[in-house]
Amino acid sequence: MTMTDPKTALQPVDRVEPRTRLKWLRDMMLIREFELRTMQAYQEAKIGGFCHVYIGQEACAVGCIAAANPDDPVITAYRDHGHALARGMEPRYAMAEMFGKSGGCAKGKGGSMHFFDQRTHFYGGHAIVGGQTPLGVGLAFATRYENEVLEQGAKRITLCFLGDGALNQGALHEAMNLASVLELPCLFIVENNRYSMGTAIERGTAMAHDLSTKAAAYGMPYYQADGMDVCAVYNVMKRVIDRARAEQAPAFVEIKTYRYKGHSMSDPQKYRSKDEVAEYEANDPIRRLADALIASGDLDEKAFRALSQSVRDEVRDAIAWAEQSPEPDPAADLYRDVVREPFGPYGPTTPPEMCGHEPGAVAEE
Amino acid sequence: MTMTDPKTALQPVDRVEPRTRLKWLRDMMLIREFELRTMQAYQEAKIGGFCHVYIGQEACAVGCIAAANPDDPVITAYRDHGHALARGMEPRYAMAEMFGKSGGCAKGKGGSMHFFDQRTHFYGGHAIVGGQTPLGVGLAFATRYENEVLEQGAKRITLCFLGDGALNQGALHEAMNLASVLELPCLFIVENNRYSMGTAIERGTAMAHDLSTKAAAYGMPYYQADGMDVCAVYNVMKRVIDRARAEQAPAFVEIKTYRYKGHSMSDPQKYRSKDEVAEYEANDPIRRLADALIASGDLDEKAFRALSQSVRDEVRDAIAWAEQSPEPDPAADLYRDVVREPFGPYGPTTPPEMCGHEPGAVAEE
Amino acid sequence: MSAATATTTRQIQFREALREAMSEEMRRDPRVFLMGEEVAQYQGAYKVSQGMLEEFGPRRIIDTPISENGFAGLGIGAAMMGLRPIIEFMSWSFSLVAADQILNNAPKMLYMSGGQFGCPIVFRGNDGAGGQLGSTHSWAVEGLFSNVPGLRIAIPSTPYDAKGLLKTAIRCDDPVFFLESERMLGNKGPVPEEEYLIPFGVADIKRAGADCTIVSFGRPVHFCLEAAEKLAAEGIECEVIDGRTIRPLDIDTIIESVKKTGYCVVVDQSWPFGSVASEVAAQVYERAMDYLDNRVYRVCSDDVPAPYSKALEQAMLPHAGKIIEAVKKAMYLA
Amino acid sequence: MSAATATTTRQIQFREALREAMSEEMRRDPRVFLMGEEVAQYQGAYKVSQGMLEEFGPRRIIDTPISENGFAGLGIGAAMMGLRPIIEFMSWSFSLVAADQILNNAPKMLYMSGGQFGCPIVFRGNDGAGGQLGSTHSWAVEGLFSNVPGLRIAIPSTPYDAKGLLKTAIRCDDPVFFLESERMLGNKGPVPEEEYLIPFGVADIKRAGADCTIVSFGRPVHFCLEAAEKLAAEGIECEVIDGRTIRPLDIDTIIESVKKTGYCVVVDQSWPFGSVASEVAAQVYERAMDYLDNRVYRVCSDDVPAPYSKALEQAMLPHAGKIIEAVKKAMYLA
Ligand SMILES: Cc1ncc(C[n+]2csc(CCOP(=O)(O)OP(=O)(O)O)c2C)c(N)n1
Ligand SMILES: Cc1ncc(C[n+]2csc(CCOP(=O)(O)OP(=O)(O)O)c2C)c(N)n1
Ligand SMILES: [Mg+2]
Ligand SMILES: [Mg+2]
Repeated sequence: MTMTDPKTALQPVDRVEPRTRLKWLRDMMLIREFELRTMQAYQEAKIGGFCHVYIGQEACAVGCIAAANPDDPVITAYRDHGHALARGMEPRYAMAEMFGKSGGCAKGKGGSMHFFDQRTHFYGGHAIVGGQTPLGVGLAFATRYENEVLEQGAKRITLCFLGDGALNQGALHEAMNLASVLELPCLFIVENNRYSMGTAIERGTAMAHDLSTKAAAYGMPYYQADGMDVCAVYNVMKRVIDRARAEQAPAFVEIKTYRYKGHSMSDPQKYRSKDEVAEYEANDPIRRLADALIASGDLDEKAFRALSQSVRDEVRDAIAWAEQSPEPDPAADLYRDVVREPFGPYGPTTPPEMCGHEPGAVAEE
Repeated sequence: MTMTDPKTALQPVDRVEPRTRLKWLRDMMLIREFELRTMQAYQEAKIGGFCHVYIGQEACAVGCIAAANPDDPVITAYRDHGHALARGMEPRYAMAEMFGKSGGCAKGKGGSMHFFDQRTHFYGGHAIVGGQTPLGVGLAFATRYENEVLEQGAKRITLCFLGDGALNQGALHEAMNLASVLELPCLFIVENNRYSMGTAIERGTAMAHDLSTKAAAYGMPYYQADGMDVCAVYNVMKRVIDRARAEQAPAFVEIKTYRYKGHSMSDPQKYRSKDEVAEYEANDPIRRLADALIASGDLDEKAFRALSQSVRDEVRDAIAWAEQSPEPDPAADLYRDVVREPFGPYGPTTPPEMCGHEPGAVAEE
Repeated sequence: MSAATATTTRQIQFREALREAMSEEMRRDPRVFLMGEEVAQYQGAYKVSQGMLEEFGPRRIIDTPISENGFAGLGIGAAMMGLRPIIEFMSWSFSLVAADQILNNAPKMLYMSGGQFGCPIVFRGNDGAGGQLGSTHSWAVEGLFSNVPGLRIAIPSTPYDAKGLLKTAIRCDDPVFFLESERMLGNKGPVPEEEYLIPFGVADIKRAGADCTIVSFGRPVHFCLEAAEKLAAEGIECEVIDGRTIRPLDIDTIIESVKKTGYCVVVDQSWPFGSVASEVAAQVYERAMDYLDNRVYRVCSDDVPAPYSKALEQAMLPHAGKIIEAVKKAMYLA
Repeated sequence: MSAATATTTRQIQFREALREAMSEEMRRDPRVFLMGEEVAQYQGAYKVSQGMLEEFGPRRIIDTPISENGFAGLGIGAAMMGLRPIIEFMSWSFSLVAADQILNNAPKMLYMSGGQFGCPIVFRGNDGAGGQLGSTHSWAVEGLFSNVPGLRIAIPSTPYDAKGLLKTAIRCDDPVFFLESERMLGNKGPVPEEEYLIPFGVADIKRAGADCTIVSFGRPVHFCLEAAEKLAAEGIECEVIDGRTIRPLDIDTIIESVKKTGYCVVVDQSWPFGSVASEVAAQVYERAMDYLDNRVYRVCSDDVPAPYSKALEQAMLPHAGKIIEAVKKAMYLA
């Protein structure tokens, strides 16, 4: 593996169908609407614990996941709502999870930071910074093992998302080195939103201005994408993924993005200026794609309003569904799902309601 | 901080006095003799636990430490006998430690992998691979803090030695990043002897052929030295140290070296050929320096034999001393040194016998 | 022994008590510094260190990247050299990535070095459930770490104790694990203006009573007090002992009380197996078996990963209801 | 239940028993693989995996760099996808750098994911003192990890148990921590050619006796047997119970024995505070207090970091002498 100049290594993919870009627009709008309502529900104390919304970063998850096959494993950190939805988790199961309801994607046991969806090959939602990266390498190991030892399945690649703050965890370093020496098809996708909580990346990460050095230390190709433009993300990721799939080798991708809201729901945000936020908001990925589609005649204001309405309806439905979903029952649920083989006080495990659905049922709607 | 081309960045230091080089020769010979007798004592079951000898790598510790000030902190991994001796620990305390005697440098509580010597600013001997590197950064933090906050002491730099196997531990990654963002004068000195146990570096470490990438990932200058030549090590280290001291900044040094013996005392060494070992032995750092000193007329065979005899005597004395040093007494010693402030079953702590000696008493002899 | 409760004593928050302890010690001893994630510019993720950057400057109040193993080790190295670091874990849950440094190095360095290098360091942060944070973020690390010799573990339940114990911790020549609780940081309590220190290994009888001994540590002490109030209404007078430190454990105070009451309930926020509660129970039997009129009852968190759901989490954690039930069982009243 | 001791049964080493268990399961199930430091080309740092690379090839016997947190996590990720990794820690002492992965992820993934992703994974390696390895290399991790729900802990004392338990571990759909001992790898014992499995949570009475119950786990079981032999010479018949697994704990077998003997000694190689011994003691009191004729005696390692010196290490660890003393005290004979 050799170092790759991010500027030259990737050619633009063929023009993406307007239909597809419209789907991306809707996916991003759905995430945005979902997160806005999440914030509201949090303020209404319907959601507990920590809650980190994805607003501003929608193009990352949507662009990356669009470029992957539906059965390529996806794993991420605790800011996971966007990835789960982009992957096709139905909003109702996501919202119910945050409401701590038994209909949630983890039956109310995981919460905002621990979303999971077996059906869509979404492996979580992990709340220890950097802790998901060795797991991601393990998913890549498993796909390769299935292929080569078990001789089953097609070649898959793993999308392992992480925040810029995870760059400084030893786990990532070990994971990247392992992916490299064991030649595992794991993509380390850094959503560089410039901050980990209140720490600007330059304050916490050496060589923040040139993350290609991080990839180079493991002999991995480095790629970069503008995370405020879903088409740019897709373009880069399509090539990265195709190549990683063919070579069954790791790569490192930096997506330059921004979160508009605070780190969590209790963040005074003194570490950045209002102007800085406004600058990024002016470059909003949803607005940008909508404008482009309008300019190309593939969307008009009316259709856009209809789209807005449809995502609002979908999220409203999700909230209503979550509201009515029953609370877990301590007597019945506390000691379930601890183990697969029951013993002593531990009852059996059962998949969440969500798992009964057909794959792709929502993703295609 | 910028990347440095190891070939050009360092100018040779002024010609080193023959007297000084003779001292290095003796230091290396002392370590060699010490280790040979260590192996023997281990075979005689006078030493227990794990035991890792330094034979072949003597030029690393001697060359690096010669280039440092006596009060620059030194810390290393479990293959620590050479560093301790090069730093001036008296062989008797080192040997007594391995014999598990109360006269040992850690009163028999540390053993081969855990040598310590406060008097010579030797901060151990650490047996968890990579675990010493955050400690090393802490020592560098402390020297800088003493300087700048407590306004005492001269500028010091920390020598943090590690094996090539430690390159793959998350601890090193975090340590290097911290040293870089906090601007701490810590030198990460990799003794690259090409193997961690039976694992050739290429099998375990991405980019093994170009470790400068590891430094570059943290914006640290990278230097390289031929570890089979103590003068070369000194030359590089002198400049590295002077610069790190002045700039109070970290650096990364790769010393290419080799261990002649097995990883520990029970290593069948099937992972490398006898020829490979012989090749390095033919390039032995002790022989090389002796030859050079003879060629320049600063040493003759007779003086060399006298030197050999003197280190043999010194190590023989160390063994005799270790033999007669008393075993620790469980009743008196087991619950001591656990804490500095005694409570419950825990008695007080007392420094080892060694600490009573004047600084430099042996180092200058 | 208990906090002065005179009406004149000012009331401050738990987080303020912690801050005062650190600030006072930093003024007294220039070797003390504070390091951790978001402790400086952000003013503390939980505002414990608010204002400290301003007073002490960036050389002594130091922000770190998310590298717990790295900066825990950094602190230990600095302590080996004689500095007195306070290392903040935003949560003790994140100390698992630093387990090697905090368990292999801090508590053993003095012993391994034959008495040469000690570690006068304080690791502190939020311990235990923080309110629906789920499995990875709700560790009560006393269940894991109290097994390890060479360290002190302090776990205050009130602002008064927090301040006095933290000052002792900072002055201690040995490593201290200091366990706070996010759920208590806003709690107010009386803390005198005058300086005081609370020695380690001295439990505090938070409520006297002759009928049943309840032993606890940290946040659950409040649930014990709540239970004791309710039981008092039924005529049962519980003695609530706040251990305050787990290592050293003030077993003498506990035994003295058990000898008086004959009944003992231990309340511990960690999982039951091999927990602090198991240890207290085992020691109570060992030292006071003849005085016990019933077996010791343990109230711990349920032996399952911490769930997110509020209903499940509340069911899992110790609370007054469970304690009341245990006391009644212990006293053969249920 | 106990190993067949018929003279016809072949004798093999503990390490061979482990190897057979792994190899048989790898032949049976292609999803099983072995990963760790030096397990392949080097043939195992302790020769446990000798010959396995040759049989199974480099895709299933996989050498790793010194990255315990990394490859432990890799194994967990692979297990989430349905593979069945065996992750070897050269020593459990090195698992501290992997604490986050093995404690936060393996035992909690199923719960956190609401039943979606399990972790059928085995972590195995040398636990406890290895013979003068000093503080950092002598961890008896059961003292730390047994507090954590969601995992199984197996700790065999004989080749027979090692093989049968490891096969069960590999087939288990949940994570298993499998604790071996460097000091026992060369021990020989009878292991039949025929396949067998030993269920978890079933203790083995390694020696029957009516006078005093001795409970232990792993290597110290041998010290208990040695002590029991010596005590038998004095006419004291001890029942030695080998717990074999710590989670689940077969408390029923222990209680049954204690009800018979009235005396109980628990022997545990970890430190005493909040240990497996504390837990066993606490549970014995809870369930059999009325049958106990004396308090339970615990024999643990001394509460100090592991020293290097042979004399100190031997003094620190449990041994027959300490056990004999404890039994005599328990029986009011000393
Ligand atoms: C090991 C660990 N340390 C600290 C935290 C607390 N924490 C949660 S999120 C976060 C910031 C992470 O920033 P980044 O990785 O950039 O992700 P972003 O929030 O920008 O999505 C911190 C410090 C944690 N969850 N895990
Ligand atoms: C975290 C950890 N994992 C594994 C080990 C076991 N171990 C001891 S030394 C060693 C090899 C280290 O190689 P290297 O760093 O190159 O040092 P060298 O032996 O060449 O001096 C290993 C795997 C350990 N001590 N610590
Ligand atoms: Mg970020
Ligand atoms: Mg090496």
